[in-house]
Amino acid sequence: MDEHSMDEILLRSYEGEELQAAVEAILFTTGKAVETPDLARVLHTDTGKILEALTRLQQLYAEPGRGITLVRLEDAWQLCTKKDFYDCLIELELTPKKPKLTEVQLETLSVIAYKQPVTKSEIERIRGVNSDHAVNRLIEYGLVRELGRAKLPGRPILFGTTEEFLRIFGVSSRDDLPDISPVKLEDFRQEAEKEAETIVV
Amino acid sequence: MDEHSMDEILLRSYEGEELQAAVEAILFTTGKAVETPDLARVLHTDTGKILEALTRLQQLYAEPGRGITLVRLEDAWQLCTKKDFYDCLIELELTPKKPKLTEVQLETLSVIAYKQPVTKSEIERIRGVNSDHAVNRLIEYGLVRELGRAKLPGRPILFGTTEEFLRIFGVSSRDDLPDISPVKLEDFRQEAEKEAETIVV
Amino acid sequence: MSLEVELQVFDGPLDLLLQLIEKNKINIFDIPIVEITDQYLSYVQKMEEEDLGVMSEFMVMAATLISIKCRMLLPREVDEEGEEIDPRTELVQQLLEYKTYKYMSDLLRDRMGDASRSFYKGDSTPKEVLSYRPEISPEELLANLTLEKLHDIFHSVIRRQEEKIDPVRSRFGTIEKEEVSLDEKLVFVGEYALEKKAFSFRELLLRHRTKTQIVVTFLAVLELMKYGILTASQTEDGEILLCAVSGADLSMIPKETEEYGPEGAAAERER
Repeated sequence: MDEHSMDEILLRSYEGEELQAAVEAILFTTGKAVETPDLARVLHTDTGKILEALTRLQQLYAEPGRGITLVRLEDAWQLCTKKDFYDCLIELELTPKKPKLTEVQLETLSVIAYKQPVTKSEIERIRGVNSDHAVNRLIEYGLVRELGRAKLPGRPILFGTTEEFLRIFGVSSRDDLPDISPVKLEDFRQEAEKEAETIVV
Repeated sequence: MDEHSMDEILLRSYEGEELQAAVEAILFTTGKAVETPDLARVLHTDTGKILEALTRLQQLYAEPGRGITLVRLEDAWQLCTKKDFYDCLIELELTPKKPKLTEVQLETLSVIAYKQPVTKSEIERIRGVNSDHAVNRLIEYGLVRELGRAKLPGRPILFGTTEEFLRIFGVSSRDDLPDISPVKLEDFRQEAEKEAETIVV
Repeated sequence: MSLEVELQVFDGPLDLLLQLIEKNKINIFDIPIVEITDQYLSYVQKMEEEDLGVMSEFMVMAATLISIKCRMLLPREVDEEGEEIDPRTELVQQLLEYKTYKYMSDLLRDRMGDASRSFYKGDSTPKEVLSYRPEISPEELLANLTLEKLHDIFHSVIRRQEEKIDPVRSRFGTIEKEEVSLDEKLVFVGEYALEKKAFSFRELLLRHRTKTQIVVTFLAVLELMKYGILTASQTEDGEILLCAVSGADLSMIPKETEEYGPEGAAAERER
């Protein structure tokens, strides 16, 4: 194999339409989620310009004649097909990646998603039941990862969700998860009270 | 979860802009060359309409802000990156982010180094969490390798460090790694027992 | 309030409790603890006892319910502001928190179904471009790692593992189902009380390490108080003092108590 080196490559920065085209080329070829700073580094420009190009591409794909769309996953970007074409794609005998999650796994995942970074014992406290097995499966599926160690006795492992989690659940960032708030709890409280009123105690 | 079977799907034909978008979605996902008759079959239309859609797509991609192009190979069609952007793809390969061992990988590596030959489930038992991903990465990095199979149910794979690993550390065998003394282990055990006693009450 | 609970699988004690509450259309803030405890115990009784790990978690909740039930019968404690403390408060908070996450997991499931209608594309980087990919050098990866550091890391992993193992449980090869008879425990605690005259509850529990043992001992103390053999008082530092009633003897214990265990819980309830 011939040794390639950096200086063989024309080090130039891309701009305007060309930058937009280069971004599309990279996202299309790799097929993966690429982070904004990586795009900026490779294309010798700043993240501001990259974000502009990505926004323009997003607008282009939003047109009716287009079958692909650009999704954001935290600070990374990835191309995928629009949901509307699911039927014709599975007719092509393609199957989307779709992990089958059990109730227990889904419950555990929702605790991790909303409480991250969270330790196993905190998950166990909320669920009232040992959750080791579920956590391990979720790690195996690439939906959950270790974030580090908590500064607590025994330095327990902290868990959080992955980029794959965002992809599978179609959210751009953890902040876009359906709201969990004291409001939800208040709803439950009112519901329960209303129910109780209808019952003669 | 929802098992779609062929007859559940609305067998409809795509037309106009929607047909064009569906063709793009198919070509994008497969990444391969797809033949005109196949596209017509899947989209329940005739090859004439398919060719029209492909031509419109080709015109779209010819615009300056686009990084992908639609190529024709006999009667098949494939999306690919425009040649102009090869340089930035090469640069993406050439300047990958410096790989660094994560905390998880370091922990896993230390367990493998000291416990080798060791199975994945033993690593999991020691770390308290699924470590498959970390083990796979370490293999990829050439620091860990498979040593054979354990004579245990299911004949699990045994892992150990590579010669490269030993060479970098300037040790000739795993026995030369610094010791964890049995005395230390006994200390831990006693500490843990003392703690447990205070918890029981 | 009677209810047939089908033997379905519950994800845990909170899940079971929540479903009982929903089926009974109970206000979660005003759980009729006696009924719910009865229903909970009768469900647990019918549970398959294959997985002792899971079973024990259901038993812990059973003990919690029984303890709340007992506290409901005693005069209410008051907090610093003189407000009565509802013994159910903590359980209600836990149930609400659990219910919230369960609800969120349903929302997530919907999202997952929707998102799975998008398709992604594999890597199609041309071979020629791939040939530029530099190999990962192990030297570079290990540049900041020394043998000492590797040793320290392993050290801390092992240390954490040791800390995690419960030394009591780790001595057992297999966990056998523990038969704890309330009768025996009554006699044991009764004799202990008559001999010692006065002792702390903590001191009594020191001899019992497993959850079931502790729960049954606690029940035995309550029974002995009921029969007028023991009295309880609390010192200023929170210690619970148990004293044998002078002139009491074990013949004051009625004879019909049944065996206590997961099954015995129901028998206990019926009295």
